Amino acid sequence: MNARKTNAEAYLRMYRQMVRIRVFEDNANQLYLSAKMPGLTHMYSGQEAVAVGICEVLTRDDKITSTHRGHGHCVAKGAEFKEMFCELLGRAEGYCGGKGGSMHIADQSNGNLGANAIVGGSMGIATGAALSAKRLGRKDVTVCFFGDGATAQGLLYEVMNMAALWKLPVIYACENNGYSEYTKTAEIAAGSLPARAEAFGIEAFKVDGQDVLAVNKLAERLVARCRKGEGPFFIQLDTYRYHGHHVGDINREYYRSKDEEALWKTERDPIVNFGRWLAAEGLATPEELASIDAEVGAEAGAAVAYALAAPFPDASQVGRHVFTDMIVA
Amino acid sequence: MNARKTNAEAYLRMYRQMVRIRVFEDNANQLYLSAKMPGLTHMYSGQEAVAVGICEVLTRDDKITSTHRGHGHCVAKGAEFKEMFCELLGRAEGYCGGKGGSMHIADQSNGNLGANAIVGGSMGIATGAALSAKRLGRKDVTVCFFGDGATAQGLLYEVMNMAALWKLPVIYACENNGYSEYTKTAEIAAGSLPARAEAFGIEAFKVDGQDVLAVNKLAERLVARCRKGEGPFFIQLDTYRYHGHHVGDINREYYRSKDEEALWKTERDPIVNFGRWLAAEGLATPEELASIDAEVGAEAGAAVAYALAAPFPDASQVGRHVFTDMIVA
Amino acid sequence: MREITLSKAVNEAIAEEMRRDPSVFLIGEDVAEAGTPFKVLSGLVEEFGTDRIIDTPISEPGFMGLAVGAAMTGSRPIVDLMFGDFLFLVMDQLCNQAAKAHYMSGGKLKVPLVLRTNLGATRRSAAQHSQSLHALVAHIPGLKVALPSSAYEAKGLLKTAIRDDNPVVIFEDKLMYQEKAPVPEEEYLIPFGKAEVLRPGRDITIVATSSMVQVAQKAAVLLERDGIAAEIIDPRTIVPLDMETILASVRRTGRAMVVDEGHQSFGVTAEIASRIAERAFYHLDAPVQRIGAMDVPVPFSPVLEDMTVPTPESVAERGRLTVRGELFHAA
Amino acid sequence: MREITLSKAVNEAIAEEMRRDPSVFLIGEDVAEAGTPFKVLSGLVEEFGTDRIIDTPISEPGFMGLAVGAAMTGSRPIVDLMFGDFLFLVMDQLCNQAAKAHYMSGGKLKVPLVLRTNLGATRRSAAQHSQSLHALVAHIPGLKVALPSSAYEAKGLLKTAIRDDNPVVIFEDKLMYQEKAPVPEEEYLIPFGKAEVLRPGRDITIVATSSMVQVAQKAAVLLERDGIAAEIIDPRTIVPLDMETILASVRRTGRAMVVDEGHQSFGVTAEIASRIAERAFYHLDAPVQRIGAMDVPVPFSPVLEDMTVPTPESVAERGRLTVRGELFHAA
Ligand SMILES: Cc1ncc(C[n+]2csc(CCOP(=O)(O)OP(=O)(O)O)c2C)c(N)n1
Ligand SMILES: Cc1ncc(C[n+]2csc(CCOP(=O)(O)OP(=O)(O)O)c2C)c(N)n1
Ligand SMILES: [Mg+2]
Ligand SMILES: [Mg+2]
Repeated sequence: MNARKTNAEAYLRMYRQMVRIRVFEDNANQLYLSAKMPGLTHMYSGQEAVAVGICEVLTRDDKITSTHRGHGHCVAKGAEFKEMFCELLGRAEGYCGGKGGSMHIADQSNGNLGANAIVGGSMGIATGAALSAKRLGRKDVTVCFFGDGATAQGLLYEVMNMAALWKLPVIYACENNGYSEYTKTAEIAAGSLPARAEAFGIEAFKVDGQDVLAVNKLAERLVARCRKGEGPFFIQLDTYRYHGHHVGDINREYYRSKDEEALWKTERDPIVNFGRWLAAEGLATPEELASIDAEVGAEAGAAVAYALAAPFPDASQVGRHVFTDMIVA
Repeated sequence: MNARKTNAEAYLRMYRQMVRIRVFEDNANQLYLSAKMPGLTHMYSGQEAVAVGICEVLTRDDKITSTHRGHGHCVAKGAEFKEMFCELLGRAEGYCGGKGGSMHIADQSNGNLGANAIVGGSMGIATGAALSAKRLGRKDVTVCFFGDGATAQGLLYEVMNMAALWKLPVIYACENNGYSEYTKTAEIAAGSLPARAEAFGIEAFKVDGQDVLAVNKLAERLVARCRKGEGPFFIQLDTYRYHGHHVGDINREYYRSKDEEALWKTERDPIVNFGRWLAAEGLATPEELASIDAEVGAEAGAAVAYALAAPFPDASQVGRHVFTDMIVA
Repeated sequence: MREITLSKAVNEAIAEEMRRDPSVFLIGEDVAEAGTPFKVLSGLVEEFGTDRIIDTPISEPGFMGLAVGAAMTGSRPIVDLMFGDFLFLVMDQLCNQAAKAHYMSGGKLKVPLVLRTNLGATRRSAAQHSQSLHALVAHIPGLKVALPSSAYEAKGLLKTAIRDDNPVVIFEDKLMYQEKAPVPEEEYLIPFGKAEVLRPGRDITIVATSSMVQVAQKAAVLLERDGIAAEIIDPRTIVPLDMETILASVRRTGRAMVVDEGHQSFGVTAEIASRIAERAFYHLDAPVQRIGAMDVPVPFSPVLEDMTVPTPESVAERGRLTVRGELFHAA
Repeated sequence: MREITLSKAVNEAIAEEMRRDPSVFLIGEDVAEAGTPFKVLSGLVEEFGTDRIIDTPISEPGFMGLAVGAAMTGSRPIVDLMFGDFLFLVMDQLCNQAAKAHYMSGGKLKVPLVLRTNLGATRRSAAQHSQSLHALVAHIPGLKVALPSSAYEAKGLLKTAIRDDNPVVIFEDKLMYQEKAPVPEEEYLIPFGKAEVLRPGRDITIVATSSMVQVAQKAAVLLERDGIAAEIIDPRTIVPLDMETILASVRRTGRAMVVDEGHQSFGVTAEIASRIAERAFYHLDAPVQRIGAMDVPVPFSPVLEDMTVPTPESVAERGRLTVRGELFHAA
């Protein structure tokens, strides 16, 4: 098999994974708008190249930690639509038996240690997973996903200090989508994000988070270096979220203009641009790409239908899993 | 009054204040060793030039926050020996009525918002005092004293970020005495401390913390700039503690050699060196300095005697000051 | 009387106190233009400016610490903590610093700050956005703790909190933000440490806090159908706690239930029930009943989540058993 | 049987479990060469190396977080938190993350970690180094809470904690580190949720935890002089809590006191007393008495500090009044 062929496979896999995330989110949003989904949720649309570019180089044994905006990471790390939609709808067959929901979706079978509803809450967990791997002589690498807003949590600096001191195999992947809820990053982050990591002796990088190949190339290099004991690393990935902060954040012109949104969507869409590149390079025809889109659409539709019909957890579940060995009455 | 004369007064005041700290600590240590002091305490000896060089440029309205190693800051900010010894001995006339002790000594009448037994615990308080001053249109500046070990607390980065964003009149004064309890700084701090502040857009400085004039000159400049709205700032002051981490830390060769201690004490003592300089410059004769030493010794002796004879708080005090307006039974 | 939402009541309380006292300011995440995710603070930044309605980075320990320092130096900060679950992040600054500074300094330092946050489950927000953690702060000497159960109380208690010279933690019920209640146009304050008898009754005393007051009221209606007259008491603040009013009631009714949305074990129901059991010992005809939330993290799935909190039916059922002396089956 | 200090007992428990299971490691401040300020861990780094006895920077939230992640991925970390007062710093990682991960993931993630810390006042360490905060963590579902009252219990409970698949918080009594007690050479474990009757008695049941067990024992001796036979029960763990043993005793004695060194209000005494009052209602001859620490920050001055904690005398006095039916004066 020549290099070109292998790459082509990887490229198409990345394309498909990005589409899967986008389609998952569109379906999730529909479920919310049609009042079929309990609670609310945060859409990853627009940021697909980040999760996919990075997770493409991870093995199943590698770990990630995720955020409140976690569907993208979950899909990219290998999760199935069925269990994901079941979880979002609070069904027994969801990844967490319906107990976690969108903000706590976890899939430890694929190395996803979970979304987290505490902003910054998983930074310690990711670093601890890396410590565990190093101590137990395993080769796995952990990627800690978090947003630009999360860099305001002091926990990040505590754990980066320890990761640097102990050379842990962890990559801090900061998805800078320019906003922390309803506030521009510039208003809540002084100085420079990569410089903060560098001040702790951590090599830091910046990359265009809309360019899946650029992300993937950088991730490939850094993950390999992590496995050789050269970690930790910090990456700032500049990106954009298409939807509101959460599905209910509709009227948002007071903090973000429609023009700005339109610009990112039309000029910088990670899927469209990557699709164009694949076609231009002759790696896939527009028809092939369209058929991937269609397949994914069908997959999602079936999963949604399945989840909507799936049973809720039995009442007896409420007192289980508080502890591993006792049931709470 | 010519500039030289004014300076001479300030120099002698700084000399006296450094001696007062040293003598205070020697007496406190004696009280501990003779089992007259309850609990234990952390000696500031060796670091005098830091507290004195900085506090010399502060007015009474300026605020400081202090640490578990707080006697030096307290003296330098204007506190009286009597109330300090009374506090260390748990007497009613102590600055805190005996309720705080060494680790919580506070003297709000001189702008000292208190020692703190939570490492890093006062970083938010200092920054909040600066916010308060700025908001209320006051000109006072706050100095936040903390150790090198405290830079591992994430809180520091949270509050530096806000101080930088809002240009608050606060100076983060990191007293780098090379140790965090029984551990060398290098083992617990990755990267560079000033670079960490700079990464948050804060101007950072390094100064010899054994040289009271160097500290004082830098502080003068930065406090003036803070008053003009050019803050915040970060200073790393390299210094050394002569005693163990606390008075009970006697056998410490496993983490720090006697040679190292001797070197700092004989070559870099801030009081001895400053005294020599004063004499060499003709600003004070050795006799004048000796008489200052003697005066301070007498002052301390009297204060200790007073405190040892002073009454303990009345039992009725136990339920007071939990709240400003209710007594707890 | 006009009716306004709890959200509006809180907004009014803050605006009135900020107009009255320039040392009051508010600090938190997305409190200014956004007016918080619950839109409770909409309009305040327009009147008071970003100098007094201060948007922060996502640094809860940090801005809680800032508030402590500001409170020590002439300001009266109101901290907006977006979810009560984030209390865990600010515990050190709240409990080691704010709560203790006045005492540790022998009365010299004062920390007049208000921490506004919320409680309450059943919003399908799962385990990290649904907790009712007021018992934790009530355990720490030096903190006052207020639990308004209506728009009226929310306004009056918050105004009192802002004027109080001590740190006060006030919990709003998230589910109540859009609920209306009569609130006078004229200024009023509600004193701390004074419980309110919301409904008189002779058969059983129900002490209910915050979100559970409405549950208790609905339970009382159910009980009435069975000829049982429940008296409902809302303590309004749990620190200080007005045991006199509660004890006077229980000594009359001879029976008591305590209903609270925090986890039952080691929570608020334990404190109130044990004080009643001790001090009304000779008046009790039945064991004091505690009804708190289940001792489980709040599950996401609606079918499970709804099982974890007290409901009018479960409270009424327990009341019925208590009054009829059939408790053995329940315990 | 040989007698060893509590400090040594803890040291042995850790060494034995680390020998047994390579996935166990220990992390905290100055735990390696220094062996902690209390010298509890002396010698461990020599045997297990700095790879398993890990010195950290002063980053409590950080290393608590690391432990959670390590526990999820095949390790069994023991976190050493130098003072119980620092719990406030790790609450988010402990209560929002460690305690909830198993539940939120529907049982998929496990967090087998032990948080070792301490409690206890009267060391003249003032308000931020003297707290007994075990009630706070007991309120959070998903955490087990152990309170050893002797070297024997410290060893057996810690070994059980390390093998437990759930997050366990274990509090050692600082004042007891140098106290000796008989501890077998042979390996043993002490099960969670099984209370121990330390002294039989017919007149009154004293439930005492941790540091208060010795106080209760001394109080029992004082009571004996007055012809009162106190039964002492040590719950050993408060989550899970063995109410059966406690209730069986109270149903026999008809009277109960609960003694705990945490602040009295909203603390451990409230939970245990209210459960007794409810479930032994028809057996009680007197109201259940609660004796906790005063609801004040711990003062530095020895004369004040000593007033804040239960003493053998104060416990005995309350016991006397309870048994003699003279409680009105005490309440
Ligand atoms: C500790 C904590 N504080 C605040 C929140 C509320 N909150 C949820 S998401 C969010 C913004 C996060 O911004 P960022 O990290 O940039 O992630 P993004 O939403 O942009 O993906 C905030 C403030 C929270 N969930 N947890
Ligand atoms: C939050 C917290 N963690 C740990 C401690 C225990 N402790 C007291 S002082 C100290 C070392 C502080 O080092 P540094 O900040 O450099 O100050 P220094 O003692 O050198 O003056 C430690 C770990 C504490 N008091 N508070
Ligand atoms: Mg963002
Ligand atoms: Mg130091």
